[in-house]
Amino acid sequence: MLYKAGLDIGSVMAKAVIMDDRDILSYSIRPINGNFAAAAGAVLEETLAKAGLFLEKLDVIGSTGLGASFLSCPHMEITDVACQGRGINYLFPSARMVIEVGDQSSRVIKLTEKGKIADCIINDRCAAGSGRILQIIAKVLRININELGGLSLKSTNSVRFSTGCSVFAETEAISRIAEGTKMEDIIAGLHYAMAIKIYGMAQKAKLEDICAFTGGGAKNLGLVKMIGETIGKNLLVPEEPFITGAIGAALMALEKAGSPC
Amino acid sequence: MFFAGIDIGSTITKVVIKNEEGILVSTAQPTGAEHRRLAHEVIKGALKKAGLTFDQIDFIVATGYGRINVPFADAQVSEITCHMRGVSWLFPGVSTVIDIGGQDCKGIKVAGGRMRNFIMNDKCAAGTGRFLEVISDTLGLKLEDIGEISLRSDNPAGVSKTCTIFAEQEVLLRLSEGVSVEDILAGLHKALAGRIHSMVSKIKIEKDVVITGGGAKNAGLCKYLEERIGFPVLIPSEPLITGALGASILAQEMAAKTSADEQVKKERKLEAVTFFDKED
Amino acid sequence: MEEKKKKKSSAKTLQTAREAGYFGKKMLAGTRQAYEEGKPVAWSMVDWWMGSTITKAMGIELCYPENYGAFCASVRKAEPNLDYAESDGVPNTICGYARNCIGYTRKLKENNFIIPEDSPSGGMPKPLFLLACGAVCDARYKWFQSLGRYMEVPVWTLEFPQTGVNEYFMGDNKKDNIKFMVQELREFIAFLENLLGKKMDWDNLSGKLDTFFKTHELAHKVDLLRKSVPSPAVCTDFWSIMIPHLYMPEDPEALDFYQRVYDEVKYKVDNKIGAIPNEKYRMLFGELPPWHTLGIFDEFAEKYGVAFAFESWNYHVPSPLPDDERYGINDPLELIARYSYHKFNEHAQVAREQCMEPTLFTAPYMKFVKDYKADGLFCHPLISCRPATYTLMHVRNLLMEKFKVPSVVVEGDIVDLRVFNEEEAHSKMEAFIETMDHYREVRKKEGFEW
Amino acid sequence: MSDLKGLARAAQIYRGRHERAKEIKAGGGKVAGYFCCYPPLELMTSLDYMPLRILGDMNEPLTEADTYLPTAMCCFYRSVLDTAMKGRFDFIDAFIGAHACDGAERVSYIWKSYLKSPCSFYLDVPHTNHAASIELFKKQLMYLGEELEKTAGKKANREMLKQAVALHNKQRSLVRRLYSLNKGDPPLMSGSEILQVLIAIMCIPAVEGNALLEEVIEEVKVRAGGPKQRKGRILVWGSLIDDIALTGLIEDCGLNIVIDDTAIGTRSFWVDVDETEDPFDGLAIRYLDKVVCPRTFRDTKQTRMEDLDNRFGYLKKMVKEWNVNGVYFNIIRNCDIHGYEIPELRDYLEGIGLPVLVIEQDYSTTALEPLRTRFQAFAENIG
Ligand SMILES: Nc1ncnc2c1ncn2[C@@H]1O[C@H](COP(=O)(O)OP(=O)(O)O)[C@@H](O)[C@H]1O
Ligand SMILES: Nc1ncnc2c1ncn2[C@@H]1O[C@H](COP(=O)(O)OP(=O)(O)O)[C@@H](O)[C@H]1O
Ligand code: SF4
Ligand code: SF4
Ligand code: SF4
Repeated sequence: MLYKAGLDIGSVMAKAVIMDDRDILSYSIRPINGNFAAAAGAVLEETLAKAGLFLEKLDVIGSTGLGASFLSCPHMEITDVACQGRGINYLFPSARMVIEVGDQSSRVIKLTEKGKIADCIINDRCAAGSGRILQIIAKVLRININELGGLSLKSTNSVRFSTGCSVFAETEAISRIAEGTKMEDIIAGLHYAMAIKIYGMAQKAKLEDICAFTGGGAKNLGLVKMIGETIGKNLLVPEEPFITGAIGAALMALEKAGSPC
Repeated sequence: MFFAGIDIGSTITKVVIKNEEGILVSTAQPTGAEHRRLAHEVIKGALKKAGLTFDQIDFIVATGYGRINVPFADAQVSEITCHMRGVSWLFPGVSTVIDIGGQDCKGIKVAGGRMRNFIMNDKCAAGTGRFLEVISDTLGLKLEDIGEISLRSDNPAGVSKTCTIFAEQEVLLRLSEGVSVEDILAGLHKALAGRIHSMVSKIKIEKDVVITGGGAKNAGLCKYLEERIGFPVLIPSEPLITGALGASILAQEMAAKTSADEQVKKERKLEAVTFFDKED
Repeated sequence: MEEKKKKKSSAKTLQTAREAGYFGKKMLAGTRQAYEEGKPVAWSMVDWWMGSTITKAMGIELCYPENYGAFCASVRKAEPNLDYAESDGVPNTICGYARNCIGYTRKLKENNFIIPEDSPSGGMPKPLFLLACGAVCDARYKWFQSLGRYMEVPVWTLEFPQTGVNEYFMGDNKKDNIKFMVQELREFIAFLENLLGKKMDWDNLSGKLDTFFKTHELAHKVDLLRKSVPSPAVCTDFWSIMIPHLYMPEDPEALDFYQRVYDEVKYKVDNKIGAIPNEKYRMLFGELPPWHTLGIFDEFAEKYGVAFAFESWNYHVPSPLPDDERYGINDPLELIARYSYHKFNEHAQVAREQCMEPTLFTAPYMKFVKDYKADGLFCHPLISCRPATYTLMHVRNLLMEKFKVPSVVVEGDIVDLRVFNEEEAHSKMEAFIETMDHYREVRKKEGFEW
Repeated sequence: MSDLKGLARAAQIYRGRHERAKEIKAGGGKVAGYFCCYPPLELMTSLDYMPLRILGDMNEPLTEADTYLPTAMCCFYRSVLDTAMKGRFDFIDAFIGAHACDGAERVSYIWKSYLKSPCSFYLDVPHTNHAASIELFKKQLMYLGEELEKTAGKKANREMLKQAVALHNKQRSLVRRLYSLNKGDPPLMSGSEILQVLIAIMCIPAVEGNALLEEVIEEVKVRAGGPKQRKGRILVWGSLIDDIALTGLIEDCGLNIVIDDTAIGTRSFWVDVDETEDPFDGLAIRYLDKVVCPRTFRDTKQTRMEDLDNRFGYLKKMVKEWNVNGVYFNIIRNCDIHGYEIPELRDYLEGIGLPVLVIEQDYSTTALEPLRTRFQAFAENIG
């Protein structure tokens, strides 16, 4: 039995999974809170504990994400696009396109049947359109980020947001509130703006029939629905969207290591 | 006679009440989500401080980002004009005003108390006060302190990201790499000063230069900007209120222009307007 | 941060490429010397239709602000000029070369036309006139026109027809276009004669044209040699060796130089010596390079075995003019017009076969991709240049649709370092390697040759 | 056909821009879509093609454009291609692209690559106005005529062309009359009203357009309450405006748009076609030389001031006749043609005492609101 671990140390969340030859044994997710090294260590430990394993038992560790280099134990760094692709391929072998809304960027990845990258469109020069705005807006509206999705589904008359800067979207939201716009309409409007941006990206890569949606943004059911409607496809959403990158990291680490010694 | 200027900024709401002689009181407090209730409350606060009642105020000018949400104002004037007027009143020799606000940054060219030209950032929050807020938040420091702290560095860190949101992440990475807070802050302030300077240069920076707006309260930013500009700049003792001050000056002028019969006061009520309610 | 700084300039794989910098310096020094001696100098666009050869035949020394912009960028000294131009009111979205030049000219003027001390590579002297060009791009005549703000020198715009694919084949359109070009050239010569108060020396022109064509022919042969696998030279080599053929092909030294380039490349081909040690992927590069960070291509080569086998349509010389177009043409101006029109339209037939537009910037890639056995295209859309950027997405779509060749898109700029994100380029490239693998298989399945 | 008249009818057409064209098509007629102000309308009209100006849509979020065009591209033409790829122009029978600027040029190519109309032509427009250029342009117009004839089922003879010239010249003179109604104070029409009328006549046959113009002029001439008297009487210069959301915002802030120099406004109508022996001569001269747009290079003059007068002198005249006291430079982001002119023209106009406001806008209604403060500050500073 081979044990492999994958870590995805993103910009806000640290995620880890441990897998054996076939299955996911355990996973864990924790916020980074500004200390990448600590979060990376802690999330790995936590996952090991859940799986009832020790570090020494792991045959290979793959890592990805912005903070991957802060992991202190020996590991293999892999790009996050590839990891997301492989992770989704593991969960949904039929998916040919992945939409990922993370904290810093949104991406559309086209996959081959082996889960390799056939094309990839990244939006990462400017945070407009990334998942960060969801956090910001939740803060402005003084609600928990988990509530966004549910609320937006109630909207009947979403506001038109300019797809501009995430920072300005915040002030735009504030003034909408001041005008008395309903909270759900604001959220729905924001989701729509994001969906349009993502639709444009998906078009660039030529939209595929079977699409999956992952990354932190996929936790938001309202956003899932909005994107699904905008691009006119049903989206496959993993049970735990946060960990797809980590799964991919684990899988790819093994591939790259060949047979571990 | 009494005149009020109320400046509902994106971040901070400011009020100035003056009479013919000069400023009586000024207040500043954070702008919340509910401008309307806020406008009503801040003016009450300011009135109380001045020992006046609402009816004693002859003319009110609202300005700033939320100026349309002040139901009791007699007139609305853009913040560009107001800052320009406020600063010219404080520094009659001013030629270039740099206003660093919460969500925008402006350069205004003035000659003989009149606006000649202006420029404003657009689309991107990267050159605004908001940038500093986000950073101080990320670092868990007080906004008031980061400027001073940045001045302690003699080896500013390189900052490659311009986007406010991404810069925040870069800060965290640098921290994790062991770069000192001073150096990071110095790097960020320098980068911000650079962006503001190159924007304002478009209208040609000429003496006297006055930096105002909330950003002017940041000593680090002012120093780095001064370095870029290449000669000393002036900073009002209370930079936050120049917009509100300008509005109150305009209030005075407008009151004088309004003919006597119009002086029979318009129906103007100071009351809370219904506003967005979470429970709906 | 500091210690992590990536190398910015490229090492280049050809010995001749390393020597090519000489020509850039020679050009600038030549104009400065002429200026000091009171001889006429001018600034010119890369004009692609030999307006500069005509100018030089009239005894005017030339330098090229586009080339100067690339140079300033490569030594990372362009930013102050960009800032200075923007502060005079030009939008920061306009061409990086133009902003660099406008900023520089503004400084030059403010220094009473004495070249500012700190000008990279010694700077460009004040010109007697400006040779603008209507080929390819609006910036290239608008920008020289806008320099009138700083110096009262005449601008001449050499216009270049831009024909659509079907229109190229309509009636006598080609003939009409060439006739027009000849007329425009005549007017241009009249302008020069008037400006200098002397007549054109036609023999001198013919002599220059002779060398010109010889240089171009060699440059073209080098291009053909680059079809071999492994690639004997890569894009970073080309962007150096192109300087003599782009800016001074009529200079005998350039001709000599090209003979040496040819010999070197030929030797490498004959002995199957690749430019990079371990060529695994062959890519095309579209269009203008990030001058400030050419080192990145060395890193791609090292990390992934990517050889940039061919690049930038617009910098390459055309294939030699077919004999039937050349035969019996005695008027040098007509020869110039034909050759130039050929440069822009030689791929019209390809475009017609592929049912696509335009010939410019797009159709050539439909050929390159096969000839150079490309696995992928690196698109570098520029923030500040529309003409060489517009068609990149289009090329990307076409290559995928027609040849199953994928592209990676990394935004950046020729001059403006502030908008290029190296990390992003690396991570995109890393992901792109898998993509190229995939489409290799697809092409194999579908029966493509490579 | 609708029974609305005058301004109300114009507003109706403005809102449903393609309805009339589709009606005509349903009745067996043909529609030719064209770019910018360079393809001669007379050619289309004489061959019974209804000319339809192809415009973008500031309200439509861009979803398709990025697949074909990079983001650094002119925002207007991105929108044009975006709506076209969504099928908005699928009904046209002929597409006439033009080399107005690089933006128009490359989008013409890309359009022709992906959208196949029964007839399509790319009109190369030289950048200089030399005699040789006019000759070449005339030839290009003749090729355009040939291409249109193939699908028109008829040939245009001299007579037909001359009639079309007369018809369109009449339209031009009516438009000029319309603008002249704004010379007084207060002006009789708002910028938004004029814009609606102009877009309307670009979307219906010339004959109907002329009738509409006459109705509007009659209606407005006798107006008591036009737009409010405002302190600002401004000239709009620059890239085109095709949505009243923008003009409305400007007027909302206390400025009257009394005259413009943009590609939807006066530029398309200001000068007539000369009635030459060979109508193609008149057309070539008018469209290449007489239409004044900074996309055409005019040979430099002896001194800089002469050069500027040569390029911008007409604006001084407009300023005087319409009693303008401020100028707004409307720059669509990434528009090189107008971008390079900003510093020069700004100084030129400030030199005659006019305040100038320069805004680079994104061609999107959602991005308009942040501009309000700028227009307002500008208005406060005028007069
Ligand atoms: N419970 C939640 N509901 C909706 N969105 C969430 C939730 N939790 C996090 N997010 C979104 O997910 C983003 C983080 O996504 P993630 O893929 O982890 O990014 P990264 O890898 O950069 O850390 C946050 O910015 C936020 O927008
Ligand atoms: N005490 C302070 N020290 C440093 N910066 C401050 C301070 N107070 C406010 N600021 C800065 O000022 C900005 C708000 O400025 P202000 O001119 O009030 O903007 P607005 O008018 O948009 O509300 C904040 O974003 C913050 O960066
Ligand atoms: S627009 Fe906003 S989100 Fe985009 S780069 Fe600027 S600060 Fe960042
Ligand atoms: S093609 Fe691009 S880089 Fe060259 S001059 Fe034109 S805008 Fe500049
Ligand atoms: S706005 Fe500019 S780029 Fe766009 S069509 Fe007009 S001139 Fe061309």
